Amino acid sequence: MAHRWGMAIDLDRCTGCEACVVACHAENNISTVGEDQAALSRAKHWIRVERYYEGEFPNVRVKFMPVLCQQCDAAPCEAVCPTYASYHTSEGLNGQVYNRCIGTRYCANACPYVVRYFNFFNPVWDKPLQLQLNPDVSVREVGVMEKCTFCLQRIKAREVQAAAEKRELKDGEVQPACVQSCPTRAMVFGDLGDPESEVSRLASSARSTELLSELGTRPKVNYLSQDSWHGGENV
Amino acid sequence: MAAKTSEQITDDLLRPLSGISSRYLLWAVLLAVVALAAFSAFFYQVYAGLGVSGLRTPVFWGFYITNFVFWIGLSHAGTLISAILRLSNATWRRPVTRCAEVITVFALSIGAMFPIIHLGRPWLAFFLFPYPSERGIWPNIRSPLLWDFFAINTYLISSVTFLLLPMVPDLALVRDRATGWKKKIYGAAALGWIGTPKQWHRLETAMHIMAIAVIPVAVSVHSIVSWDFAMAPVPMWHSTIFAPYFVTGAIFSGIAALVLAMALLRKLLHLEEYLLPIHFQNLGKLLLVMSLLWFYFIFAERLTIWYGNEPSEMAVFWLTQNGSYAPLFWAMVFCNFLIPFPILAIKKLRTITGTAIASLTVVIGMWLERFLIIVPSLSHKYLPYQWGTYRPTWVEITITAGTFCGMGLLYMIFSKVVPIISVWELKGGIHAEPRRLRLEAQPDQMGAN
Amino acid sequence: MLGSVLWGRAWFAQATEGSAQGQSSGVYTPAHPTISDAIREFLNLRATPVQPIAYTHKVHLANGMQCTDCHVGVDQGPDARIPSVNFCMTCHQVIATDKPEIKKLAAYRARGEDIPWQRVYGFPPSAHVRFNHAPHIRAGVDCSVCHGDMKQQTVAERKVDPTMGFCIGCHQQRNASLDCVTCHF
Amino acid sequence: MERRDFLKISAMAGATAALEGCGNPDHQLIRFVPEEDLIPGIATWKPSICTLCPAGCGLLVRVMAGEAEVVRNGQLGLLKMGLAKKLEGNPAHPVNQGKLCPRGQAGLQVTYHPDRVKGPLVRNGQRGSGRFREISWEDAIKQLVSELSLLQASNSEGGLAFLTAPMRGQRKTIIDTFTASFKRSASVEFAFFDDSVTRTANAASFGRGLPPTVDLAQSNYVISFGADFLGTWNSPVAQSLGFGHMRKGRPGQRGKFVQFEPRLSQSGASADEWIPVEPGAEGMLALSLAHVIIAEKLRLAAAAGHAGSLIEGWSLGLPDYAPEKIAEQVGVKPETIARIAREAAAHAPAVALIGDAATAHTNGLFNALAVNALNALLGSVGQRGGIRFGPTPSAKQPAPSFPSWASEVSSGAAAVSILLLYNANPVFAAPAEWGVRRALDKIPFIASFGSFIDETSALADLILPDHSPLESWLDDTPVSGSTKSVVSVAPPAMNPLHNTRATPDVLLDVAHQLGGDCSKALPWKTYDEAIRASFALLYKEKGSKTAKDAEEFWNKAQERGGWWSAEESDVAPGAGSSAGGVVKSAAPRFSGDSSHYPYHFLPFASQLFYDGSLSHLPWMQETPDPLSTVMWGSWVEINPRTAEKLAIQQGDLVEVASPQAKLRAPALVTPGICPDVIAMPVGQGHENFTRYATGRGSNPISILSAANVEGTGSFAWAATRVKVSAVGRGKLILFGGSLREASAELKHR
Repeated sequence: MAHRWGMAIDLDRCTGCEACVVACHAENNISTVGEDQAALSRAKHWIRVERYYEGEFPNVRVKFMPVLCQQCDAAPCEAVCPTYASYHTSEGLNGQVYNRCIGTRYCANACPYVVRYFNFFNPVWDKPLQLQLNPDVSVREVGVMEKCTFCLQRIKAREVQAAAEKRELKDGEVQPACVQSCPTRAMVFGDLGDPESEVSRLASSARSTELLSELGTRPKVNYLSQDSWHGGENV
Repeated sequence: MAAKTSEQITDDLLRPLSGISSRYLLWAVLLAVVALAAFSAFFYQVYAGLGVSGLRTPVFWGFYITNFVFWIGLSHAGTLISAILRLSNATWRRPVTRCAEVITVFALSIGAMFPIIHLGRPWLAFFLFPYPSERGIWPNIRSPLLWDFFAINTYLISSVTFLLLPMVPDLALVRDRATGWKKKIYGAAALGWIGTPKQWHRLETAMHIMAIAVIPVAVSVHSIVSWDFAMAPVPMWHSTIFAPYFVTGAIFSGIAALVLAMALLRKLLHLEEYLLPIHFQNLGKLLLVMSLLWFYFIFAERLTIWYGNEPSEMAVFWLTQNGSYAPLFWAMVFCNFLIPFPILAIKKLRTITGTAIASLTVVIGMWLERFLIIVPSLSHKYLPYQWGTYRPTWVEITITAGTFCGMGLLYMIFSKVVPIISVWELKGGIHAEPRRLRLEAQPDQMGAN
Repeated sequence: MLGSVLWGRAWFAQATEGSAQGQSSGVYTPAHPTISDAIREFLNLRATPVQPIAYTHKVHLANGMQCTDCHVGVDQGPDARIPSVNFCMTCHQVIATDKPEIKKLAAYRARGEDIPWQRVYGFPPSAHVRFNHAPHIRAGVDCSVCHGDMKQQTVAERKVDPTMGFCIGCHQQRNASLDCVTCHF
Repeated sequence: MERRDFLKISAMAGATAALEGCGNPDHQLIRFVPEEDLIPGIATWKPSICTLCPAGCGLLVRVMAGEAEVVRNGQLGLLKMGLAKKLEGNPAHPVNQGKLCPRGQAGLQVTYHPDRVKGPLVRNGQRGSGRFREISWEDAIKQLVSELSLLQASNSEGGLAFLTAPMRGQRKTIIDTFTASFKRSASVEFAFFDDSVTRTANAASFGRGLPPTVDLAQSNYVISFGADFLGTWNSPVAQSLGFGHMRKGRPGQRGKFVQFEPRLSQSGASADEWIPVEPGAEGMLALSLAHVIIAEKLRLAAAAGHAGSLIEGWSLGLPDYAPEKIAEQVGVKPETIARIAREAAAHAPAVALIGDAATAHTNGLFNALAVNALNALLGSVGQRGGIRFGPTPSAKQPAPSFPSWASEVSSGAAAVSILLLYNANPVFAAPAEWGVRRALDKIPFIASFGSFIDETSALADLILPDHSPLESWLDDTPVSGSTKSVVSVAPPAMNPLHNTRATPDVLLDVAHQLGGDCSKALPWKTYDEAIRASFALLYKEKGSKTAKDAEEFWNKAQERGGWWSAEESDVAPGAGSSAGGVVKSAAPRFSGDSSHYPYHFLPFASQLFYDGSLSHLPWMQETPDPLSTVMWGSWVEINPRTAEKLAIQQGDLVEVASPQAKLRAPALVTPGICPDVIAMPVGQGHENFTRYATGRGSNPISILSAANVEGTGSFAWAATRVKVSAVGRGKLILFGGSLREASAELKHR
């Protein structure tokens, strides 16, 4: 049974606290690029919290929107990669095979969400910061494209474990680092193939929308739109 | 010029091959130095990482791909033009064809380097070759970059053949006059050409087939280059107009490059009697047509975008129209239309200098056009939070400059080893197009010719 | 720019733990320390490791020991444990103490040092392979398939070259997953 | 230093190393015998406690085998050891329930920080020169002991002072007991963002001198006066959990959240309604809301009970606070005030919060009391969906408060011969006027236990570095965030990387070497023994149900990361003291007259650096600030109108001048701030705090003028006025490209 991993992000819960961002850095060996490179907008944040102001002072509202790889079913990044470094995995994820990547950066251009990040230099850790590196995740070298993997290493680990115990994965058993850390439980991860899963339930809710759905990329990340107060009693 | 005997013609056209002036050397060294600097810059980039370029999120393509498209565009000068002119039997083409075809071969080779220069890991470029491996992985045929790979190689092979074939008789000519080691080399290059009717016939047929075959190839190449962009869902890239738009631009810049090259050769190699105002006149007319065509295309593109008023595209639209890229945009319009149009349209101005100036602005303008197609769109994609900008570094600038100098150098060298004007074709032109008739009639004479 | 001497050095700048180990500089980077390292890895050439002690698998297995006696965890997780000097000494406190190699062993322990075993298998980091022993053992793949017959080896030797072709072949036979991210992530 | 320089260096340096160590064991670092035979690639999860802010969240640490370069008795070598790889919230822990904030996530980098103090240091050169020399622990402790015994012996004026960040649990017990055993001693706590105003107010209003535990999850209407409760205030993770539940956790029911504050905080950004208010007017606003509620008979004035009775004119229905009367001062429309009041009254349970800048004006205590009264009126105190108080006994105010202590020492009123310094950095985080620097210079001997050299510990004569939290035993008793009674405990998650020692252990060691009362007062050999003893007591009180004996109780606690009651055990608030008497309306006072210094200066807690104690973590530096998206620097927030008036563009370098001092930082033009307010995040501008923070950005605290919150000893850090002027082009590194979804470019066409 191939899973269809997907995510639902409730923008009405998200407070833009950035916990997911740091959790992702810690889990996925994402190097910090330092001030100079950050100034050249080469910082790598596999997940970022986009922030948009609406209205002018004093009637200001802010919209927070965590944006990560949308793991599209019709992913523009996959078609354009000449070497299959970016391809569709058997579980419907947008795989990124670092050792196949020759660094054309075509995928990053094709991606409408700009969630692919390029290693312009070899990453560097001031010792002993490298002792934190997660042995379950590759350290990407110079010239290689990288992006959110839905914490593939966590998915694999759980699947292998479940297989060993000869059982199915339970809903919510697999949690990417961002989901696990989210203090407002704004993010839910699960199997969209299983109609019973919480993520499927949320994805089919009335508030569920897709980012840039007009582009027909069929993303597997669903955004539950920011809500407003209608006198307390509202669904 | 009809006064000139075939001997004189041969003398004039082979003169450049003998002797190297100090001025020539000076220039050669100058160009070589810059080209070398470019190579160093590239190795440095490989050593330190692509980060030494100005590329960044979200502008992942910049100068390199601009140059790629630009040079591939220039390459349409020769093969395509001379092929068309051959087929249309335009007699005035004769002195022009070879200069043109040489541009093609060199520009194409230079352009083809850029996709490798711009790679994050150039040493893995061989992944693009469809070679069988134990891994059982082939290149992704869905990727326009792979289409490029095949298209450009095809075009390179065919245009090289197209250049070499008609060189054979001239090489033989040089061989016959040369001595010592030169004789050996030219001898080998001449492929034992002795000018028998059979050989002439073979050459003519081959040229005919090539001329026909090369046109669709050339068209396909630049269509595919345009699809590198048009296939990606990027604002103002994802457009059906791109393929013809790019082909037009390519021919446009190609002709401009050709005119420039001819103007220079005329001066430097003293070919005043062979490259006549008429040639510049005619190419000027061609350039004028292309300029109008180009303007028509960009107008159509801009109009539909503006009328469609699709937010993400409008962001890019305004960015180029009166945003931070506006200066470049309007410079491009001047270079590609507002300056060349009057010069080429008014007969009095369509002089050699006039066309040369017009061509220069067009070459610059077309480079800007490539840049403006690539960078603004990438810097303003759909999510404003990720909007960015781009500034090239000295590495990119050096490499870019290097390729221009490299082109010049190659051209200089070529003009020193092969008669830049096709001698036998020119001679064929002395008696108004009699050769083919005579081919049937008295082949032996022709052979003696 | 550092000049032509240096350009070559990171020509194939790819990840390698090698640069981490024993690297005296204050930073950890996947960059290759030398051009030769880079080329060797690019061409998949490996130096045959020199083991500090001529450990003999042959003898230990002949004495009825099992792989998992020492290589604990190989059936539970990705890697097999290479036991520390302490573990060896649990037996060699008393067994074969007079043998020269065992003396070496004891010496290490006496110095409070662990044995610097050299890697024999394993993939270069630039291959980005996340190999996991456990599922292979559960699938009944015999150790010898990849490691050769250890009964015949003294120190472990690279009997089979675990190239991608080798892996794929087996995966195809046993119709295991051929998805890239099964191993590369 | 640029990346490629790094590269070259590593390439070159690495070259030599690798040339030696190619497949040949003889030329590599020696390997030490590992303490434990770990199985590589298999993760174990160990409980721990987050110590980066006062919330006290429970952690689970992912530990895996790895090879670390360590120095063991003077030799560099490789050691296979368990290494912390990832921090997660402890799902069982009542405060954070498995969740964690960005700062907590970055806790790892404290342990692996390249600039940690790796062993004991002694000053080597002028004090403050930053030159230190390594010494052995034996010598270090000997020196400390001799200094202390000299102090004990002498009858000089000088005493002992122990300056720490706010502490809890056995750590605090040990430190306080240790200090108390000296005559003329004081243990002083310092934190820039302290909650003493809230504590004082709650003690007065409700008889509970604690920060509140806000039951957002059950609430239907939340009014926050300046409290950034989703970012840094009080117990942010617990509050975020509650907030999420309030918003979408209850099908068919979504609470409303209104934020009153002069500068849009990260919490304000999530509000259904963000309403700007004049700085310091929060109290009046709260009472105005109360006025409407009482006037419109939505609640009875009496309902507020004691908390209400503390406010002048409460029983009369607060006639002076009618919206239209105070609207001008408060800067909020009367109809808005009335509407919010009615909504709040209509949607019980409703709760009001106050914190951060609102309690850091000179009238902060009044503001807090006013909001308390409003809460009481809304009937939300001690109720579901309201503010509640954990079972922890009200902590007595640490006397003396830091400012008074500092001024006494600097003025020479109190003599201190020895200062022990632990995780407090007042040189960075206190206004110049307090003369902390002068005070420290007066002290002949300073020993620091900190893990890093910062502005304050750079002045130490002796540095005895503590383990990192992950390397040491920890215990904690969170005061808010959960209505259960919680006692957290955690054994070390990993072995120490460097030559460090747990400070409590060092103190115990020293105490025993000193002997006498000091030794008697501290019977335990080690810190964990002390924790264990406390758990034995806890078992007697509460644990007998959950475990068969103290042993099992203790072991269970270690496995789970602590002990917590199964059921809610919050304490019902009683009547507070009336000692303070009835409080009159107090307007905030500001230093700097509005004619010369037209703008309020509002420092705020950075979501990533908190009070600046975390700005040394690269992850925190490179994570974009939630609102400004600034990385690797500081910024000054200015309203577009103001910016236009002052001809300041986004990214211009501006000079912010207060009556005390001036600073420079790049300008960030943002709609989320009042035109008469200039805001700036606390945390950057360190003069000496590791390679990542030193000399980066500028420090707003450096231009604050010293003023106290009336009626308390704590610092009114929002009471400074400034003037602003553009002085050139600044370096503003933004991660976000555009502030607006529909870009301005498209708008005006």
